[in-house]
This record gives sequence, structure tokens and C-alpha cells, in this order.
Amino acid sequence: MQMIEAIIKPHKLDAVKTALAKIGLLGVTAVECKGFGRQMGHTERYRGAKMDVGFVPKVLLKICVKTEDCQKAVDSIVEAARTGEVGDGKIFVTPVSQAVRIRTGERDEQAL
Amino acid sequence: MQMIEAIIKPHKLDAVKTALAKIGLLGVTAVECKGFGRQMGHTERYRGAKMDVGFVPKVLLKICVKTEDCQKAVDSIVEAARTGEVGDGKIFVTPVSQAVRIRTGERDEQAL
Amino acid sequence: MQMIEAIIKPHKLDAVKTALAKIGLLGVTAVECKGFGRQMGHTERYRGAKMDVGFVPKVLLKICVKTEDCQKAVDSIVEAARTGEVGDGKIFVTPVSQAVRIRTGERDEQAL
Amino acid sequence: MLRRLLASRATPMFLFALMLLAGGSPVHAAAVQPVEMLPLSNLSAGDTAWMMTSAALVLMMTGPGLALFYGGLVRRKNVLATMMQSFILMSVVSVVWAVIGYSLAFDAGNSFIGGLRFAFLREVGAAPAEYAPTIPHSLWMIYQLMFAIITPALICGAYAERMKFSAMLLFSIAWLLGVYCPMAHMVWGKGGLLNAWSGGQFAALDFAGGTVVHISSGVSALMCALMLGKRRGYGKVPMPPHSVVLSVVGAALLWVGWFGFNAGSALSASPLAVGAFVATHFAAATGALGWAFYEWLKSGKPTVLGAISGAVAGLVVITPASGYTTPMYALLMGLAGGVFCALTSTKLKHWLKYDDSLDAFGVHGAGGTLGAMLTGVFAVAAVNLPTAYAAPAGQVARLGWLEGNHVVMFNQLVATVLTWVIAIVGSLIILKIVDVLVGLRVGEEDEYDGLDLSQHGESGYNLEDAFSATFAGGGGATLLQEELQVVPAVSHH
Amino acid sequence: MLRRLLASRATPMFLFALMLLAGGSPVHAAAVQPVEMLPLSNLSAGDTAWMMTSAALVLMMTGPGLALFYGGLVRRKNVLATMMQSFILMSVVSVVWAVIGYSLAFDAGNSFIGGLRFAFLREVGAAPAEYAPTIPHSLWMIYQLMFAIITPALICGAYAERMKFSAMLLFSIAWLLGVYCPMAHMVWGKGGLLNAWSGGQFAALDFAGGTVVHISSGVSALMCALMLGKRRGYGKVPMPPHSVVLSVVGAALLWVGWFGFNAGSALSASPLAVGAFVATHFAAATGALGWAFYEWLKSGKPTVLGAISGAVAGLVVITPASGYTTPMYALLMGLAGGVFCALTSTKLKHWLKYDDSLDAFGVHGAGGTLGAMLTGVFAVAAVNLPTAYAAPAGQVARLGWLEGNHVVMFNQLVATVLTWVIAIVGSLIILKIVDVLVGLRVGEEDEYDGLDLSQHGESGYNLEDAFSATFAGGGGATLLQEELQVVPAVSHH
Amino acid sequence: MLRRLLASRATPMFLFALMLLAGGSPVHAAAVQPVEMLPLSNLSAGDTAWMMTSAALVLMMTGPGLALFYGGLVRRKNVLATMMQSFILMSVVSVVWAVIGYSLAFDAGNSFIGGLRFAFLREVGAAPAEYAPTIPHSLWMIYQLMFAIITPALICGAYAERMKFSAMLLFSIAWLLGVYCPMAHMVWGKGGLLNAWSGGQFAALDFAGGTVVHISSGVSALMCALMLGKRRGYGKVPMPPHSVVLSVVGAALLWVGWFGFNAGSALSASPLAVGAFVATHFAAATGALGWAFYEWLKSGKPTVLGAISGAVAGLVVITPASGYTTPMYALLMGLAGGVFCALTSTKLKHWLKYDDSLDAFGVHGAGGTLGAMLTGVFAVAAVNLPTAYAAPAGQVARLGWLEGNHVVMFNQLVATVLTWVIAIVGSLIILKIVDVLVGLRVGEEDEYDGLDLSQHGESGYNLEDAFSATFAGGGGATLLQEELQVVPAVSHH
Ligand SMILES: Nc1ncnc2c1ncn2[C@@H]1O[C@H](COP(=O)(O)OP(=O)(O)O)[C@@H](O)[C@H]1O
Ligand SMILES: Nc1ncnc2c1ncn2[C@@H]1O[C@H](COP(=O)(O)OP(=O)(O)O)[C@@H](O)[C@H]1O
Ligand SMILES: Nc1ncnc2c1ncn2[C@@H]1O[C@H](COP(=O)(O)OP(=O)(O)O)[C@@H](O)[C@H]1O
Repeated sequence: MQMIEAIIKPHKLDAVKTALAKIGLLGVTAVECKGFGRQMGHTERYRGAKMDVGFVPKVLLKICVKTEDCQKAVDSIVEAARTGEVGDGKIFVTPVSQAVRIRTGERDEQAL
Repeated sequence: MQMIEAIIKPHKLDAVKTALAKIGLLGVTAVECKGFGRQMGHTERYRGAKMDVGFVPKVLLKICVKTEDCQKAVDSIVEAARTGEVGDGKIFVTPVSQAVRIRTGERDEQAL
Repeated sequence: MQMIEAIIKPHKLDAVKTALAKIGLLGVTAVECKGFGRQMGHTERYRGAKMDVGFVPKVLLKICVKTEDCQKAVDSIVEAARTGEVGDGKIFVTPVSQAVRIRTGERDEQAL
Repeated sequence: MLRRLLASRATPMFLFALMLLAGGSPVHAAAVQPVEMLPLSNLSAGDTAWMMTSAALVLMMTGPGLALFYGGLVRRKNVLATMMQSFILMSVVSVVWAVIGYSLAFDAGNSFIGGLRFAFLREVGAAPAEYAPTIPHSLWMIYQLMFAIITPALICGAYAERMKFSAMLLFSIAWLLGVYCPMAHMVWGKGGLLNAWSGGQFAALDFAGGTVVHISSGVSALMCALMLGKRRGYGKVPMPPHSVVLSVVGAALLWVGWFGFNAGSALSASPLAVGAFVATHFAAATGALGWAFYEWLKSGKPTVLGAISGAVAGLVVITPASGYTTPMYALLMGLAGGVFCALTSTKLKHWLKYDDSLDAFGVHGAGGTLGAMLTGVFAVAAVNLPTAYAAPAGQVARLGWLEGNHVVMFNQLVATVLTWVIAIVGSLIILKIVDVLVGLRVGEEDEYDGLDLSQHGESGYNLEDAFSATFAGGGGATLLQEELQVVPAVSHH
Repeated sequence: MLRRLLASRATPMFLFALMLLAGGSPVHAAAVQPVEMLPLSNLSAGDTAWMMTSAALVLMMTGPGLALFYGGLVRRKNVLATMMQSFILMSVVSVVWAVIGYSLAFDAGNSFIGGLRFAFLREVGAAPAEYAPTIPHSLWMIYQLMFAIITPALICGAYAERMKFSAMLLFSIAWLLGVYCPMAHMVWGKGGLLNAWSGGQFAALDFAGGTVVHISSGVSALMCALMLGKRRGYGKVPMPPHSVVLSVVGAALLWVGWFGFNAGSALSASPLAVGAFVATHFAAATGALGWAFYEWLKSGKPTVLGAISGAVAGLVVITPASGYTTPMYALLMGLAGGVFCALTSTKLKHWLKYDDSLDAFGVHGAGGTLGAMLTGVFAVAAVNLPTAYAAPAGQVARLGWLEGNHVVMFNQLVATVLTWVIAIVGSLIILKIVDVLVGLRVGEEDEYDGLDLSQHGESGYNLEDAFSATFAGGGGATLLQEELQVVPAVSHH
Repeated sequence: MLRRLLASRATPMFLFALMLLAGGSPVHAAAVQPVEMLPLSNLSAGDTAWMMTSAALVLMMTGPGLALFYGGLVRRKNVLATMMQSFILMSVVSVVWAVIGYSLAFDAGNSFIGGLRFAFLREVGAAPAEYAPTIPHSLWMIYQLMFAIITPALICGAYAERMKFSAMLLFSIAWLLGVYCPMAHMVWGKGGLLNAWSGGQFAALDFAGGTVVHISSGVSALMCALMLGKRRGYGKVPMPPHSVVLSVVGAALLWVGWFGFNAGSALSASPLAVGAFVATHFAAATGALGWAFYEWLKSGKPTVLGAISGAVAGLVVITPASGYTTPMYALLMGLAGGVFCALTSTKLKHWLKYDDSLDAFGVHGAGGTLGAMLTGVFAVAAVNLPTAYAAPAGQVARLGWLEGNHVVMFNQLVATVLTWVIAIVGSLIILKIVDVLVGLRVGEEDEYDGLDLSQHGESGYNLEDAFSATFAGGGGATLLQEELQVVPAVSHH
């Protein structure tokens, strides 16, 4: 199994969820995060004190998939999450040696 | 070493922490997250506009353990986190190639 | 490629970001988290009800780097994040099998 | 335990109460004259201005005052439901009051309850009633309504975070008619049993509602806490206030509004009103210091929650005395109230092991009782002398215990005990009935999810724009077609 | 669609309106006498006290009342911009009012608009004007200013979350002069077309601003919603209130402040003021119940947002009637308002598919219209009889429809229709002009980032200390050198 | 630097001040007559109603007004401690005032300080004192108390986020007695050195507290900022307001409450009060516009924080003039205040490099000083003429500079300089003493954790139900056994 970690723009979350659902991947865990990279932040002023907020709000998705589904999943995430502008985000894939469904104790691929 | 990532119901956090402490695992990092899966969300209404909130609040635990402790840890998490109802969550295990304790610079198993 | 996951004290975030920038690592994803470990929490009282808050706010950094840059990155994080006091945090390194830049579809090292 | 005990004792206590009532009423029912109406020429613009202001201030105590104070003390998932309890009572009580509540409280009737002359606000118009000779009768009615609103709202503090919305409504309505109206009539109503100004048998001193408002609500709150039982997880998981910030704002508004509550009870823009205003302020001040310094000594840190709770405690204690005592005595009474309520809300509660969620009893029940007794101690004839204590010609009038008047202490005691009995018996009976009708508590799941979601289908805060604004269609928060035409939400399974 | 239609029809409607005006004005311009000033000896301290209090209460309705009510209903990223709209209007409208607005509204002039006698507040001093014979002229002026402030502020609810700050300012100023001042003059100004107290042709009943304030703002709000179009994503992504908690506080303050709005409109601390006070309270109470119970029946749960919206709806409906009807009728009117506005704010809005973000039309436009008509139905001569309806000697006076006075219904209808026409035409013209000048809507990116950031460069909440306090220098939120000497921010690329 | 300088200069300045005092006092100590008491027949219900309302409004300025305004501007971790500073002062100052403060300020005494006649509120009852002939003496006392509460509370803005709670209490008490009471006596007390109404040597105009309240608190705030030094990380890490939302609410309440502050200072419901009411409102309006438009021009965006800060600045500037000038001049003064304080709170502060956390000096010190001088410029004899400036028979009275009265400018200057000197010297001495006694600043760890936790053991918000409600027993937030019987918390190591 593989763990897909995708960092995307928050307003793309819906599109990605839908794309994954289309290929039968319904289990996803989402985490709010802040990203640093090429994309610039914004500026705020309070009584003349100027503040440059350098990070950008992002959402980190964790999706554990069967190795054979991995490529398909990555591709559909890329497709759904792309806007073509800086800051679209990244996808990282890492191997998963074991998975368990807590409710049933089922292991590995049955657990997904 | 192995990184155990457990997605559990928030109100089980305490039980899981205690269970891990029992087997001598005291280091844990917890992250608030939102889960999508079989478990259904809830509905809210504001001036007649009905909203179906599809995600469920979860907590993601990251626990890095010696490989030999891994099975024991996974089992006690499963035991402590189970309610038997949909939404109990998942556990994923991934290999860790290196660990460092920042304070001392100690490496790998000494770092845990 | 390697995924560096560093759990650090929130007020060290800036120093670490700067240290990484110095060695040319500009892409970072940060997540707020709560840590349990040797470092103690604090106590609050509300109308006599005493509460011992056992966790400590931390920040989890995820940085995906080329394998050859990994050691350098880890070392500069350790250096920048160290205060010498309990609670400085941990660094964990896990292998990454694939990386994708969503905007361009570039793969692996080009994607970082 | 205590709960079962009370339940089992309900009937005998009730009978005892009935006897008490029976004892007095027939004798007096006859004697009481109807409420007199006075000519419009009596009206004073200055008094009318102040009393309209006071009525507005007292309403502000409930909303937003109490709604914020209580709303901040509950957990995030119950904030709206808790604020709603205050807000909806502003509505429900008003309707009941107009239909019959006011009449039961302030028409002459017997020593225990008023008649129906003023039902549907008949004869409640521009002409002043003898209760407040210089303002329109309808202003007196609406001013009293504001008291009738906040009293049941105070009880919410005891059943917060676990009572059904429907049960809370039924309870409040029944409690208003069954406990509040009789109490108001006995203490302030013409010919009331405890009315020191119009020939009550026991001339009790209660300027602005120590017994009627605070003891009655506080003791009833204790009954609610006992009957409903503890919140799930109480004592095991912490239940910290989700925003003491809101509570500080609420407490400050309560303090400000209380000027309308106490100084308004003079029913005129007179030196008496000013005296009550001053006493009120000083008692709030020392109440806050009392509680905060008690904590400082005991646990090393004065808490903000302690300071604001103490201010409220001081205000509760001074309420019955505000129009009868001096500024300096007020400083003492407030201090006593702050320390005393700190003890009842921490030590006593944990010792007796009931879950009075927001200390409605600890502050209002305990503080009200202390205030009723201290009022007897510190009352000063020179400040304000009820007809019942008028001195025989040539003799100097004595009002408070310190002035050498002992009978007042007895009357205060009677009033206090009677209020406790009526509150206990009335509340237990009403709670039992409501429990049978709709059930008092929400289910386990509902309590766990929080009352905002389970009772009202809302959440108090949607602060994560990312999540509330983007999880549409794909299973996140999404507008269903029913109301809005949207791209059909993808079904997941 | 509807939007295009309206745009295309603007000119003819405008001409029709002009004719209407023309029809009346010449005839009357002559007839109207200048506003009379009275001697200082007329002043009443009691009335002055109450009216200063009322003015303060009405200002409190806008800030913090409305700012909180609306601010809580928008998404987190727009909270400050929304509160700013209320706050800045407290400033801008005041200046315009002092310079010329007050004069246009309350100098005699013709049947449609006042003259310039009071421009720059000339002759607006201590001596009472005939409008309010027992208080200083300047108090009447400032009291009326508070109305002029809240009226355009109510419109914000329709264009919230998408209008440019600059456009919003220009629109509000033009709207004040082009719609509000004429309306105020016609209904309350000396010789106004609809003024039932000083020889208006159509003697309409509007005690505290049902037409002038609520219909005019509510209908104009609808125009804004139509001209600006929907918020991006409306109907696809949910847009839940970011903090109903704030809205509950705001609603409660509106309720309290409304006593100054309605009871203050009696311009004295008199029984009439008290009557309005009582009616106001009861209508708010049943309004809340009406909306909440409607939801309870329809969807199984009474919402807190529903209850507070209903209270406001009840207050809107009673506004024109508050000084003309009885408490019991007020209970009915409030109830009707609560249910009716629940329908217009949910069903109607979704059916016609316009995005009235916070239901400014649904509550104020619809509720104001209902209130204007119901005022005709439930007015009671015995409560308050305008000179226009004085009965011939010997006959009993009739005011409301229920009392058998049918002509009042016709006058209410004329007033209502005329207000709708002026609001529609005036708003459309002003919106078009502003659109040409600066553009009405913010750009897509700006709307997505939120108005707080794009219009004001701030965010409402910085709750993550970790992130706001530590991301300095290294690219996070950092003080640039410009203002403060700091270690140079590391540049990233 | 500046800090050391000031410290070293403290003694000479103090001596100079002493000389100043000495200069006047002996001469006058004799001359001053005791404060006269008037018969009850003087009382006016209308005036009493307005003054009770005003007292309530001024208290509302501190709590919740200032508590919200300041509380929103600090970082999340200091919100409660900051609100607590306002709240606890409502308590502490009241006690000090009752015991001796009021007497020192308003008993006759000499030109600089009052005597002890009114200590423990002796003779402070229903009979009016000459200060306010138509209301009870005790109402005048409590009204003045509300001023004594908010003045030290304003200083909190300078030492926010780093001062010890204990130090803050000691400082405030000493400051009240050592700086506020003398200032109040000099300007408003019978025979005060600067009192234009009862034979002060320098007849300064200060209607509602420009010198007494704003300059004295603002300048003392600057001293606090200098003595305490900067917050750790100031200028390196950003310290954005954690919730401008709270601050907007606070500012709006300050605006509303200020009507009680300024119009109340007329001590009657008179045209003078109305004039002050009107001037107050207009100055707030243009103040907001001034600051916001300055930002708009300078940095391209008007901020909400700027608008609310400007409103407060406008209110500060108009305070001394509110009862002496016209609405149109008020518009100008407010505008000047908004722009001027925008400069002092941004440019000046950064240029001099002191950390006046919430700009207590930038707004109150600077604005108060500007206001004092502008009052001399824009005062109008026709509005309100102090006895000191009464014109010889037959001649027309002149008050302001624009009316050709130059001496008033000199008196304003003397009053301003004297206030600065007393504030600087008094504050420095008190701060040094408190520093020796308990230390002014919290430790580094405590400052880092935040004052809420370190000083009060609480946190302002517990919004993460997950974490606050589930981390029990297992090391998370858990009720220790001490108070509640719980499953023992698992110890970790
Ligand atoms: N090397 C990296 N490791 C972890 N996260 C990264 C890395 N590089 C980028 N990211 C994340 O991806 C987001 C988008 O990257 P960015 O450089 O801004 O734009 P793009 O993806 O278009 O190149 C960043 O905000 C950050 O959260
Ligand atoms: N394939 C997956 N990858 C990542 N997280 C998952 C995956 N499947 C489920 N989850 C997480 O586990 C949680 C529980 O899963 P769910 O299907 O709701 O119930 P159950 O675990 O009982 O099958 C989900 O809310 C989600 O956070
Ligand atoms: N085994 C572990 N797995 C995951 N996170 C850990 C582990 N041990 C510690 N941590 C994280 O590191 C943080 C610091 O660890 P702690 O024991 O408090 O101090 P130190 O790092 O100095 O030993 C903890 O708060 C926790 O977030």
C-alpha cells in the first residue's frame, strides 16, 4: 500500500474529494496546514505596523491506497487540483507497510 | 523504527494515550483533522439553507516506535480506540529511516 | 527523496525557516499540533476546578528533500531548533517514492 | 441520594406549604382592598424617564447580559443553546405575563396570589396604579415583566448543557406561574403575606428581589441540578468555560444593568433611587474583590472568572438591601457575598457532589439567602422606613438589627424559609410533571454532540473558512437541493 | 432577468415618480408655513433626559447592535468589513446630516423635500422647534440623525461580502440625500405629503419609521442585491454565519435599543412613550416565537438564528404602529411579522433566486410593508389620534380599520407604494451612477480573499498565536523595516 | 535613553512642581469656603434621571467598553488579563474613592487638594451639594467615581501584555491618590487652582476631563511605557490584535457611553447637556473619518482599526470643549484629533521607539493635549460662560481665542503643562516605588506564556472541544483529585 500526501489549495478540496470518489476512493483524512513556497502571502497593517504574512493556507490530504491504485489516484488529484497558478501544491507518495481498521481489526488492503 | 499514524475518534484520545503509557510509550504527537469515510456527518440549517457537513472531526496521532514495539503498540491502540461503531478509524504504519532528538542530537532509537 | 518531519517549539519556527532558506530549501509545510512527552504542561483553575493541561503546543514541519540534501537539512534544523531544554522536539525521516508538482505535473526531484 | 430523598419528601413538604398558605389566606382574602388607580395628574416625566430607562436596563441584563455570562461558561458545543435559553425566555415570559402572569402577581387577591382583574392587561394603561404613583400603570407592569424574565433565566445556569429545549420551555412557564407569581405577590403584591408596605403579616424587607428573584431561582436551580443529574463525564473530563471573554462582557453588562434593577426599584428618580444605585455599585465592587482575593490567598492566583463571579455575588447580596442600607454597609455586604459565594460555588458544590453547571445555586441561591439575612442586620430606618416598622409617635424608628430591631430578623427568616420551601416543592413537582410529559434530559448522543447541534441544528462558530466554505458538493457542508438548486451532491457510498 | 427588467424600466418609473411629485408640490409649496421656534420656558428636564437616553439607545442599535448582528452572519473573512459598514456610516451620515441632510428633511420646504434654512445647523439650538416642543431643537436634530444613520446601515445586509468600500460610501451618501431625506420629509417633515400631523394630503400613520426606515431601506436593499448579483459560489458552496454568537448579542442590543427608537418617537417621557415601549417589547417577543415555532413545525428544530431574526422582524412590523396600537394587538402584529418574514427570507428568496445576503429585504422590506398595512388595521384612536383624523364635534373618533376607518387603509397603501417606487427608482439610479464611477463589486480574487483583507488589509481574528507571533523575519507575518527597524526579512527566491 | 533621562530628572521636576503648588496654596487655603449643601427642595427628578443614566453610561465605558477595546488589541494569550485590568479597577477604585478619594478631590481644602470632610462618604447623602444643585450629593459622588475608574483604566493600554497584576494594582491605587485626586480637585474642586467656576487662579476650560482624565492618564501611560520597557520581541515579531472584532464593539460602546461622560458633565438634563451631546457625537464622527482617510491616502487602505481609533481620538479631543463649543467647531476638532492621533500613534511612537502597546499616550495623551489647546481656540461665550470670564456690565463676553480672548489660551497652556508635570513626576515616583516593592514586569517565561496563564491561571478561549474535553486522565487537561474524585491521572515518567 502507498500513502498519498497531497498539499492543495483549500478551495480545491471539494473537486479533489469528488475526483477521488469517482475512482472509488472514499476514505480521506484532511488536515489544515500552512504552506511556504513560491506562492507569496499577503500584507496586513495595524496602526501603521505593516506585517507581511508569508505563509498561505493549504489543506493536507492523506489517502492510503492499494499500490496498484496509486498512479490513478495521483493523476486524478493532479487533474482536479490544478489551476495552473503558482501554489497549486505538491503530492508525495510514501510506502505503507501495514494498515488496520480499528473497528474490525481487519488488516492491510481490507482495511482501506 | 516505524511511524505509527492512527486516526481515531477525538473522545478516544485519552484512552489511547493511557494505553500507550501503559506499555511505556510516552512520546506522542497529536493533530486535529477531519475525516471522510463511511461515517456520516451532520446537518445544519441557517435561515432555511440546509447544509450537510460531510466530514467528521478526528484526531491523527503520530507515534514513532522501535520496530520490535510496533505490533504491541498497534494492538493496544486498536483495543483502546475501538467502540465497534463505524468511524473508529484506521492505523497506518510506515518505516522511519532516521530519528533525532533535537535537544541532545541523539539519533535513532536513543531519540525516542 | 526523503520526507523530513520535524516537531519543534512554535517560537523556533522562524529560526528553522530561515536556516532552511539559507541552504536553499524554500518549500515547507507547517501544521499546528499538540505534543506529549517529557515536557510538562500547565495548570488552569475555573471556580476551583483545577485542570492540568498535559500537552504542549508544537509545530510539525514537513519538508521533502533530495536524499543527498537530507543530512544537511536535518543538521541545520537541529541547530536552529535547539534551546537545550526539554521539549525541543524530534526529527523523523521517511523515504518518499514519488513527488509531483501539481501545477506542472513535474515529477520527483524537479517537483521540489 | 439527596435527590431521591428530596423526591420522596416532596409530598409532605408540599402539604406543609399548603397549610402555611391556608393558615394565612382566608383571614386576609377579605381584608385586601382592590388596587387603586390614581389620576394622570400624578405623572412625573422625570420618574417616567428613569423607569423606562430602568426597564430597558433590566432587559439588557438578560439579553445580552446573562446570555453572554452563561454562554461563555459552557463548552463551545453548547454556547448557542445556552444563549437561546435566555433569549427565548425574553419572548415566552412576556406572553405569559401579558395574558395572566402580571395579574396573578399584582392584582390584590389574597395573601398568596393575585386575582384576575389585570388578566390580558385589562386596566393596565396610562393611569398610575398605587404601586408606583408617579408613572403609568403600564410602565410598572413592563418594568416588573423584566424581573419576571430574568428570574427563570437565572435557573438555566443549573441545567445548562443537558436539558431538552422543549422541557426547558415547559418548566419555565410552569415555574413562572407556580413559583414566581406567588412569590412576587407575597412580597410586593397588595396585601401580600410578606409585604412590609401594605399590611403583610410578616413584614419582610426585600427592596429589589432577594427572595423573589434570587433565592427562588437559586434554590429551584439546585432542584434542577439534583433532578437532572450530572452532565456526562462530569468530574472525569474537564469542562472549562469555552470563552471567559464572553463572560466578562456579560458580567459587566449585568453590573451596569443592575442599576436599573435596584435603583429602578425605587420607582422614581429620587434620592432613594440614588441611594440604591450607590449601594449596588459598592457591593459589586467589594464582591469582586472578595472572591478574587479569596482565590489569591487560597491558590496563589486571582482568576478573572472569580472576579466577575464575585461582582455578581455582591450584586445578589445587596439586592434586597439596596434601598434600605448605607454605602458603607453595602461595601461590607458585597465583600461578605463575594467570599461566601466563592465557598458555596467551590467547596460546598464539590462536597455535596451535585452538578450545578454554572453555579446558579452557588451564587443566586446562597447569595440571595445571605443577602436576605444581612438585609435585616444592616437596614437603616433613616434610609427608608416601611410602614410596617413606623415608630409610635415620639419614639425613634428602628429598622435593622444593628439599630436594635429584632423582629425584622424573624421576618427575614420567615420570608427566606418560606421562599426555600415554595421553590423546592414547586420546582420538584414541576420537574416531575415535565419529565413525564417530554423528558428532562437530552439523549447521550445529543449531549455528546452538544445542544447547539442536537436541539437547534446550528453551531456557534464556523471559523475554519477552508472547511465550511469548500467542502461543498463533495460531501462537505453543502446546500441540499431541497432548498437550493445545486449540482447534485456526489453520494459516497 | 428581473435585474435587467428593472434596469430597463428605471427611466419610465422615475418619470412617473416625478409626475407624482410634481402633482403635489406646486400646490403646497406655497401653503407650508416655516417651522416655528418655541420659548425655552417650554423645556422639560424629564423629556430632555428621556430623549437624550433614546438618542444614545438608537445609536447603540447601529453600533454595536447592527454591527454585531450583521458581522456574525457573514463569513469570517468578511466580519470586519461588515462591521465597518455600520461603523463608518455612524461617521459619514453625521457629517452629511449636519451640512444639509437635516435641513432637507425637516425644514418646511414643499410636500416632498425640505428647504435650506437649517443647513449647517443654523437655528438648531436650545430653543425647541415645533416638532418637539419640550426639548431643545438640537436634541430633536441629533435624535433624528440616529435614524438617518441606521437606515442606510440596514441596507448593508443585502450587499454584504461583495461590495467595494468606496462604492458603499458613495452609494450611502447619495441614497441618504436622494431617498432618505425626501422620505423623512414627506412623512414627518412640516407640510410633508404623507404627514398625518401637519396637513399632508395622504394622512399616513408611521409612528417611528415603518416606511421611512424599513420599507425604504429594505426595498433599496433588494435593488442592491439584484444589481450586484450573487456572491461568487452562492448556492454551490455553503455560506454559514461565522458566529451566530455575535448575532445573538447584536439582536439583543437591537431589541433594547429599539425602545429608544419607538418610545423615543413620542418625543417625551409620556404615557404615549410608555405605550410604544410596551407595544415594542411584546411585538419583539412574539416575533421571535413566530419565526422559531414556524421552523420547529417545518423542519423539526427551532433555530437560534430564527429566534433572533424573528425578534427583529417583530420589531420592524410594530415600528409604525408602536404609538398607535395596544399591547394585545402588538402581540398579534409581532407574531404575524415573525412568520411572514420567515417565509420571505427563506421561501421567497430562494424562489426568486436573488442573493440578499443577510435578508435585509426579507426582514425590513417585507416586514416594513406588512407593518405599514397592519398599522392601518390595528390603529386605535384612543391611543393616539393624529390631527388629520380628528372627529367632528360630538362624533366618536375612528382611526384603524377595525374601528371602521377605511380611508386610513388607502393612505397606508399610498404611503407604502410611494415608498416602494422612490426606493426602487432612487436606488437603481444611484447604483448605476456609482457603478460607472467606481464600480460596485470587488474583483474575484478580492472577493475570494475576503473584504477584510482586500478592502481594509486586516483580519478579524488572529487566534493562532503560534503562527501570528512566530512567523517573523523568516517570511511569516513580519514587521517590515519601513515602519520598524527589524532584522531584514530573509527573501526566499 | 529617554527613560534614564526622565528618571534622573524626576527629583528636580518634582521640586519644581512642589514650588508651583506651594506658590498657590497658602494664599488660598484660607480663602476657600467649605462646600455648601442645599435643601432637598432643589432636587429635580429629570436631572436626577439623566445623571443616574449618565453614571451608568460612564461605567459601561470601562466595562465592557474599554475592556473590549483593549482586550481585542492584545494577543490571544493576554486577553483576559487585559480585560481584568479594566474590571478590577471598577472594584478597587470604588473602595478607595469611598474611603478617601472623593474627599481629597471634592472637599474644599486648598488649591491643590481637598480635605477630609467627606472621608468615608460622611455628609454625602440626599441633600445636593453646590457642585450639582439639582441632584443628590451622593449622585454627584458616584458620577465622579465613574470618571475616577476609567482614568487609571486608560493607562492599562501602555503597560498591557507585560505588567504584573500586583504591580498594576498598587500603581493604580497610588496613582489615583497621588495624581488623579489632586488633578480633579484643581480643575473641578471648590477653590481648585484651575477651576474657572469657583475662583481658581488660572481659569482653565475643561468641561468633561481633557486634562484631568486624558492628559493625566495619557502622559502617565507614556511614563509606564518608558519605565517598563518594550514587550519582549517588540519590533521583531509582529503583535497583531487578536480580535479587532472585540475592539470594534468596545469602540462603539465607548462612543455611546461618552454621551454620559460629556453630556452628563452638564449635571442636568439641560440645553447645555444637549449641546455637549451633539458636539460629542460630531467629533467622534469626524475623528473616525480623519484617521481612516489619513490611512487611505497614505497606505491605500482605510483600516477598521484606524476608524475606531479615530473615533476615540475625536472623543478625547472634544471632551474638554464639549460644553463650550458649537456643533460645527466640534466637527473640526474631531477631524483634527483623528489625523493628529494617527500621526502620534504611528510615526511619533516609532520615531521615539517606545512601546506604548495600545497607544494610550498616542490617543489620550496627545489627543488630550490637542483638545485642551483647541478648547481655548474654539470656546464660545454664547454656549457657556464660566464666572471667571464674565464680562463687565455693558460689554460683550468673549471666551475663546477666535472670539478675541487671549488670556484663555494662557490658562489652557498652564493647565496643560501643569498636568504634564504632575503626571510625569507622580507616575515616575510611583512606578519606582512599586518596582522596589513588587517589581513591575512579569518574568520572561511568564510573558512568553501570556498573562492569562501566568497571572490568572486561565485561558481566554477553549475552542478545541476535542482537546479540552478529551485529554482527561491521560495527562491532558484533567481535574485533579484535590477538588474532585477522579481516576488518578496516569503519571508519565
Ligand atoms: N519541498 C517541500 N516539502 C513539503 N512541502 C512543500 C515543498 N515544496 C512545496 N511544498 C508545499 O507546496 C505548496 C505549494 O508550493 P509552491 O512552491 O508555493 O507552488 P507550486 O506548487 O506551484 O510550485 C507550498 O505552500 C508548500 O505547502
Ligand atoms: N484510505 C484512507 N486513507 C486515509 N484515511 C482514511 C482512509 N479511510 C478512512 N480514513 C480515515 O478513517 C476514518 C474512519 O473511517 P470510516 O470509513 O469512517 O470508518 P471505519 O474506520 O469504521 O471504516 C475516516 O474518517 C478517515 O479520517
Ligand atoms: N516517539 C514519538 N513519536 C512522535 N512524537 C514524539 C515522540 N516522542 C516525542 N515526540 C514529540 O516531541 C516533542 C518533544 O518531546 P519531549 O520528550 O517533550 O522533549 P525532548 O524532545 O526534549 O525529549 C513531544 O511534545 C512530542 O510532540
